[in-house]
Amino acid sequence: MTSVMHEDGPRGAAGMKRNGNASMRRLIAEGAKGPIGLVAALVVLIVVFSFLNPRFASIENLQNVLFQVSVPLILVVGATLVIQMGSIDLSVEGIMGAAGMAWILLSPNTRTMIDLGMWAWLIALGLGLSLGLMTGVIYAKLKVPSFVVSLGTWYVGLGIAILLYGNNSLPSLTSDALARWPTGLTLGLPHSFWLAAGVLLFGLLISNYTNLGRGLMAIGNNEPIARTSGMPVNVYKIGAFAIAGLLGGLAGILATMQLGSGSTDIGFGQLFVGIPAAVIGGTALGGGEGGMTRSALGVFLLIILNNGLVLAGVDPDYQSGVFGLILLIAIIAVAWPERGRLKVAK
Amino acid sequence: MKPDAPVVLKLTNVSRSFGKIRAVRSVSLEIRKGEVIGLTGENGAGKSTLLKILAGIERPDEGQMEINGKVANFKGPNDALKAGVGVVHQEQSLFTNLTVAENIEHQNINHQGLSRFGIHDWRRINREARKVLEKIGVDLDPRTRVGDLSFVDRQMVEIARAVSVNPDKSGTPLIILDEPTAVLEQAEVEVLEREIRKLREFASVIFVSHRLDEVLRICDRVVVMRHGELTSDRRTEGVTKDELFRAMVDETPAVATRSRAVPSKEGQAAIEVRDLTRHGRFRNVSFAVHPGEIVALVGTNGSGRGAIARALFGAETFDAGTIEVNGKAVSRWTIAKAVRAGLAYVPAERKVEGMIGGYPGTRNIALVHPEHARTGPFLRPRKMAQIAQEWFDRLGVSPNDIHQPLGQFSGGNQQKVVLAKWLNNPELKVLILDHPLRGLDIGVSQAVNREIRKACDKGTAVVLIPDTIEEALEMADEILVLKDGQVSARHDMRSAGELDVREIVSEMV
Amino acid sequence: MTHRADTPATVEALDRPDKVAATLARLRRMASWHIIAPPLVFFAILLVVGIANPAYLGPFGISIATTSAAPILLVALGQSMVLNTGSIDLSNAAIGLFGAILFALTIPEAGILAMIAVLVALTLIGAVNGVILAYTQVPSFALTLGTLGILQTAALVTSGSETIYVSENRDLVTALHTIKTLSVPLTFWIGVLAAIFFWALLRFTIVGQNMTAVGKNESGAILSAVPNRRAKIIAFAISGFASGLAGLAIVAQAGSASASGLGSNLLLPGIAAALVGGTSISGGQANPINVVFGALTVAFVPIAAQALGFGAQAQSLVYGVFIIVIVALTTSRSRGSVIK
Amino acid sequence: MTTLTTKLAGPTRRAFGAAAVAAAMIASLGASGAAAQSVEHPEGFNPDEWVIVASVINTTNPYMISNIEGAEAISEALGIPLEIVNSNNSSQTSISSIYAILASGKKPIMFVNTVASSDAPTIVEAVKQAGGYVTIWWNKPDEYKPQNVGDNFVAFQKHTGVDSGRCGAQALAEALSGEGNVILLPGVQDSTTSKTRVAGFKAEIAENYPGITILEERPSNWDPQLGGRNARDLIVKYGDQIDGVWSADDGMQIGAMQSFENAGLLDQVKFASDGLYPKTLEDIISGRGNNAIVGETFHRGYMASAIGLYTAYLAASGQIVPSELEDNKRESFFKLSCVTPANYEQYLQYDAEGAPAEFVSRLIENGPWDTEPVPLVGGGVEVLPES
Repeated sequence: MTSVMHEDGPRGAAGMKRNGNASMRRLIAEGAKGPIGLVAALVVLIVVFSFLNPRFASIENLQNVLFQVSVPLILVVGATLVIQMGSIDLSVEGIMGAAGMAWILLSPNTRTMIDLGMWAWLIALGLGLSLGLMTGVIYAKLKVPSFVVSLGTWYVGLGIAILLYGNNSLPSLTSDALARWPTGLTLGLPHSFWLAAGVLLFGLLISNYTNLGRGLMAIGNNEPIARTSGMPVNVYKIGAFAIAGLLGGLAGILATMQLGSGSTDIGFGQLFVGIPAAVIGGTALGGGEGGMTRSALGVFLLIILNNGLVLAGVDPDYQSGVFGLILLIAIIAVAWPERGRLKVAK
Repeated sequence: MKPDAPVVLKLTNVSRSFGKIRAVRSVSLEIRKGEVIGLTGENGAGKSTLLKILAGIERPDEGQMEINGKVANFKGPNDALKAGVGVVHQEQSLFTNLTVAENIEHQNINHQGLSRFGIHDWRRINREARKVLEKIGVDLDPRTRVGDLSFVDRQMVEIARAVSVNPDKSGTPLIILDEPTAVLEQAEVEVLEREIRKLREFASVIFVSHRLDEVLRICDRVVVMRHGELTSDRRTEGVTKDELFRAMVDETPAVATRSRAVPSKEGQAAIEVRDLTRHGRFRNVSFAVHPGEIVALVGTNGSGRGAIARALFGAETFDAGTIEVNGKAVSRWTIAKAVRAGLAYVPAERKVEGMIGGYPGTRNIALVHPEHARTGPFLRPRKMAQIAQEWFDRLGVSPNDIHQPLGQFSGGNQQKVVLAKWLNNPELKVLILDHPLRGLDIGVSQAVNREIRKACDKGTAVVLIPDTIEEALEMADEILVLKDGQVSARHDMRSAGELDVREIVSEMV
Repeated sequence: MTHRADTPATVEALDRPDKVAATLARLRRMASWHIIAPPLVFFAILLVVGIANPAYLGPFGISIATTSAAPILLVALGQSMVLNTGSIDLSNAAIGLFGAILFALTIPEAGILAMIAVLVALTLIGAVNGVILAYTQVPSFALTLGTLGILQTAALVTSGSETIYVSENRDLVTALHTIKTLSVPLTFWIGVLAAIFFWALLRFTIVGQNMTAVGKNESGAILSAVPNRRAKIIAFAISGFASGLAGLAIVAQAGSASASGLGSNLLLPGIAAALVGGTSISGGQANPINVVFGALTVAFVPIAAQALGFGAQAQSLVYGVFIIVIVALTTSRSRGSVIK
Repeated sequence: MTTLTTKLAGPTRRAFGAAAVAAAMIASLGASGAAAQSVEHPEGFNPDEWVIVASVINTTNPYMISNIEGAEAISEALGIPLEIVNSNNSSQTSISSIYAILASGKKPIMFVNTVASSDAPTIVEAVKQAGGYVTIWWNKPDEYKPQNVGDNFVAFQKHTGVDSGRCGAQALAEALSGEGNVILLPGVQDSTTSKTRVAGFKAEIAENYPGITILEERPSNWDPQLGGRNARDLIVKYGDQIDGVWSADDGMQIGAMQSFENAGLLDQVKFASDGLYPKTLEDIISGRGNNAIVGETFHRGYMASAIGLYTAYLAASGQIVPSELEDNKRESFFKLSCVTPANYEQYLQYDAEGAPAEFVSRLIENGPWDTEPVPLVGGGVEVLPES
């Protein structure tokens, strides 16, 4: 391995100059090189589905898939950060609900006469952020397993959404500009996706270029050492959940925009896209492994799978079954090469 | 080192107690610039607590600590780092999923302009790391993932990290090496000694080790601790191992003699391997171990000893060759089969692989051979406790609490229990020991070796991967020297005359 | 995982042979907080609600708490056995629901025989999870997510997307729900028995010892010749079996079953109950007896919220806060331990 | 219906008297709704022993919210306190919470909008034990009949899904003038409501509109987002072949319409669904997407809960004896009207301020089984037409 590293170019000054970008490149490569099996699975799916229904390979469907991918893509960035440090965040659906509802009630809508414009965004995002912070603080300071804290936050967020909703009529966007924005195309790709792509880039930077991101990897790798070597472990932990919360809020807003009206369970089902995506991507739930690129691949696998099943006209009764089956095959394909007598499987 | 060199570390009556136990008792110590101090003492003598105090992990109850002339009271590890105290911990404490550079620099990253607003400046981080690596003369690419490094290289990274601490310009860094040689091979130890001599030029060093001869070789001064107190502090010139040993323990050392009936090569071998091969690990390895015989596999880390041991135990597969246990060739060899055939394996990675830290002695011992304490599928708690108690007493495990989670014991006592787990089997045929003495003090080491010999006398065949060649010379009936996965030499200690370390080392590298 | 980094305190303290201290330590271990917390918390909540409305302190309270806790308890028991080995089973609730449908379909014809047959079948399904996990070494989280989907389809297809109503032999199943001893329905008693059984299994049998060992430190277990695969398979089989009992409880309660009916969202309550019952999310620690109280607590929270007069809309919020607070109270925090 | 009045004459004359007074009073108050109790209870009935309970699936779905309004109106009119049960879409929660209310010691007069058919027996048993009276709406196992359970299970009531499906089919087919391709978005697969509506739709098409082809049906679990997502996928799959979309409820239609709008196809596609949500009404009025919405069914949550609760009340106060009612009144179908852009105005009144109170007063006046716009139209177990 070391020898491989040396091939990167001459040592000394020349080598040095390229260090910065080189390590960046390597770290991203690190993330990507992992799941060859996953990429293969993805390719196979695409080929099979295009064979089953030519329209699958069409531009329309590409746009459609990218549109559908955007929300889970935003979520998976947060999920990955959290999972990389060995924790888990179940709260997304709740946070999405709360933020989405807050946002639409403060934006031009059929129910409230309020339109705070930019402030609506800030407030909604702030709501998501503070829910994330709450999770992080309780987890890091009170040492409650993140699994449960975030489970609680889920219901809390949902509760907030429900209270915001009151027993009033369903709010829906009145501003066409907002309602159309997610589907609008730039360079042939929907805005939702550009937003998500931006978030993904942000995630890549965080996890590869910042103390926080690297610290999270360190914590996931070995928390006691992280503590004894003087890392602000708790700060990083809280930071990760805060970001996850923030992105949850953003996802909530985007989903609400996509739907065109507010719904308390706007996040319904997202949890079981984001986390599996990260896991399939090879981000071990134990922490310390995986990366944004892989998780993103995972999201694409799941969404394409669903979309393909519909296009292939699979009987609805069997859809979840076929989904589960293919999911199984995919993860087994990914895990098969790494099997070993002493391997620990959790 | 000049006698009038500035004082780097000054401890005056530093004490630290945990509850009733006074781990460190009014220790006073002075270290000057460029000095290399050897710190030794039995496990539990208070060394680690003293180090933790210096590293800012623990805080002293009493006494005062001055570093580079400034009074230091550390609130946490960070303060210690800032003050210029760098520690290489006993167990490797690297982040295997981060790069070498990050591991070396991460403690500086926040206050070195290596990152602005929490954003890494990779170029500078790598450059700084490379500087440090060059300083200690190690040729490593800072961009390598530590997980991809060999064991020694990791140790070098550890040292580089300790060195990278930056005392506020003027002062001298204090580098603490806690048992750095415990996990190293002969050849590597020599590299390390070179390192330490280099460190001397710009730093002061505290070198903690159980290996007295190393201490005497490397250090200018040697300090001995016992029951939390400094029992001896003198220059190394003219000090003998025995003197130090007396300062460490109350008894005089039992001279290690091979006082057993020398087993014969005749008769059925307990285990025999022919042309055992695993691609990329070892090739055409053949040897036989007879009941009561001890065969030592020596070689450097890459030499494949570990892999062979695991293959024997069925923990790793092999591609070609045969293993015969009691004359029967094995097929589809697995750990389960191995254990049923009477094999036992004490791994080097004690905490991770050797034991279940969360389980008490009783269950750890009952884990492998529950048949001694079962009725049908049920365990018999009383019987388990009885068995465990017998072993705890026999091996003098302390604390003598069979219900205490094993993870809370000191390394030596853990190793005793791990050994007991395997010895607790009258049918024990083959005992495979991978670095059984790693990180153990002399007292425990002798206890462990005693048990190994006892087992031999009962007719167990032993495959031993020793920490040091001395250990091999002391214990083994036959020594196999491995080099790049192949047997490069064999020495039958029964016939061979005087054999010295240098010769074997030369066969290793 | 809460793997301790040895603190000098323990290490060096215990290097001195001190029987007294040791015995004290043992006592402290036995009476440690996370052992007694789960029951305490439950009774505390019960008391609070009881003050608001005394009816809850009587048999009535017990009856409704246990009734709604029964299915959660059974699912949670299986879950805690899986968590104990360091894995997680996201498919157990689905197994339960699928089971409920099978029960509803077969009991009218075959009665008791059907119950047994279905339970066996579900145990096997659980075991299959375990086999795949043990031999392909995929993360159980993703694996069971896959089987979850498959089971949902199985439920839909076998039920023909209908609500299966038990008309023949109805009393046979509903009896489990209607017959109450000490105003506690049989279904819950089954749970209690199962809990005691599993507790004993973990504590007094070799299989149990191996399962926990795998959960605490799998590498160590493997190299101690612990049959780690068998341990996992058994754990998942147990989960399947327990989920089957949950399915039975569902049919007993509803007298019918459908793919999205009663029991269709037992997964998270089940996990929550296991955790509130002091099970470690990352393995090596489980106390089935306490899971009983975990389940009671989780099931009782919505009731409490309703009884304490929180508005219908506030309930999610209240539920969330309750969960956090309760687990904050019940989790064990040892010095230097890592909480994930 | 004649039989009905005569049958009612006995026990409920007093009630009618009271109701007449009430009606007069309301009239004087205007449609602003009755603030005070407007019914005098028969002697022997002590309102303090009773509590009105409405169990809804969640508190955010417009239909559920309307359910709650109806319950509030009834509780005001009867002067009996109200408890709302929020099931949070979970059978277990629903059942537990209902238990919790039964614990209060008061006897419940209950309306339950069941999360799943299979909940009905459990809930009914509980109510029976507590000595209360319950009416179940929408979902129950077909084999589980009030007649066999006893008086405490007063009735099971619903609007027939088949009719709803037929409404949608007619409207859609007419709008497409009998020619075209449609896609279906059913609700949760194993929901009776969804299945009956789908069956109705298919039957109507099969019987009267041979020119209409059903391209595909994608169950969308009553979830607007899933409705939207499936719509998107189907748009990709069939492109502009799609001429019409039928959804099993307005929630999913909202999602679907958004998807078609995003795809720029809204103007060329017609929509029909069930429930006439406020949002849908707005769209009809505003003629969104070139009058995209062509058909709806009209029924209101407050009417369902009010009818259910009032029936239960009559039983509780002994003004009717369930076991003496004919089967139609134990398993009842209530009228459901087809709404089109042509006739929607006449239904606006029912969404006016205070409409629930106004409906309740008429309900109390005419009895549960013939109050416009939702009189009793039949009963029994809904039979799916062959299609």
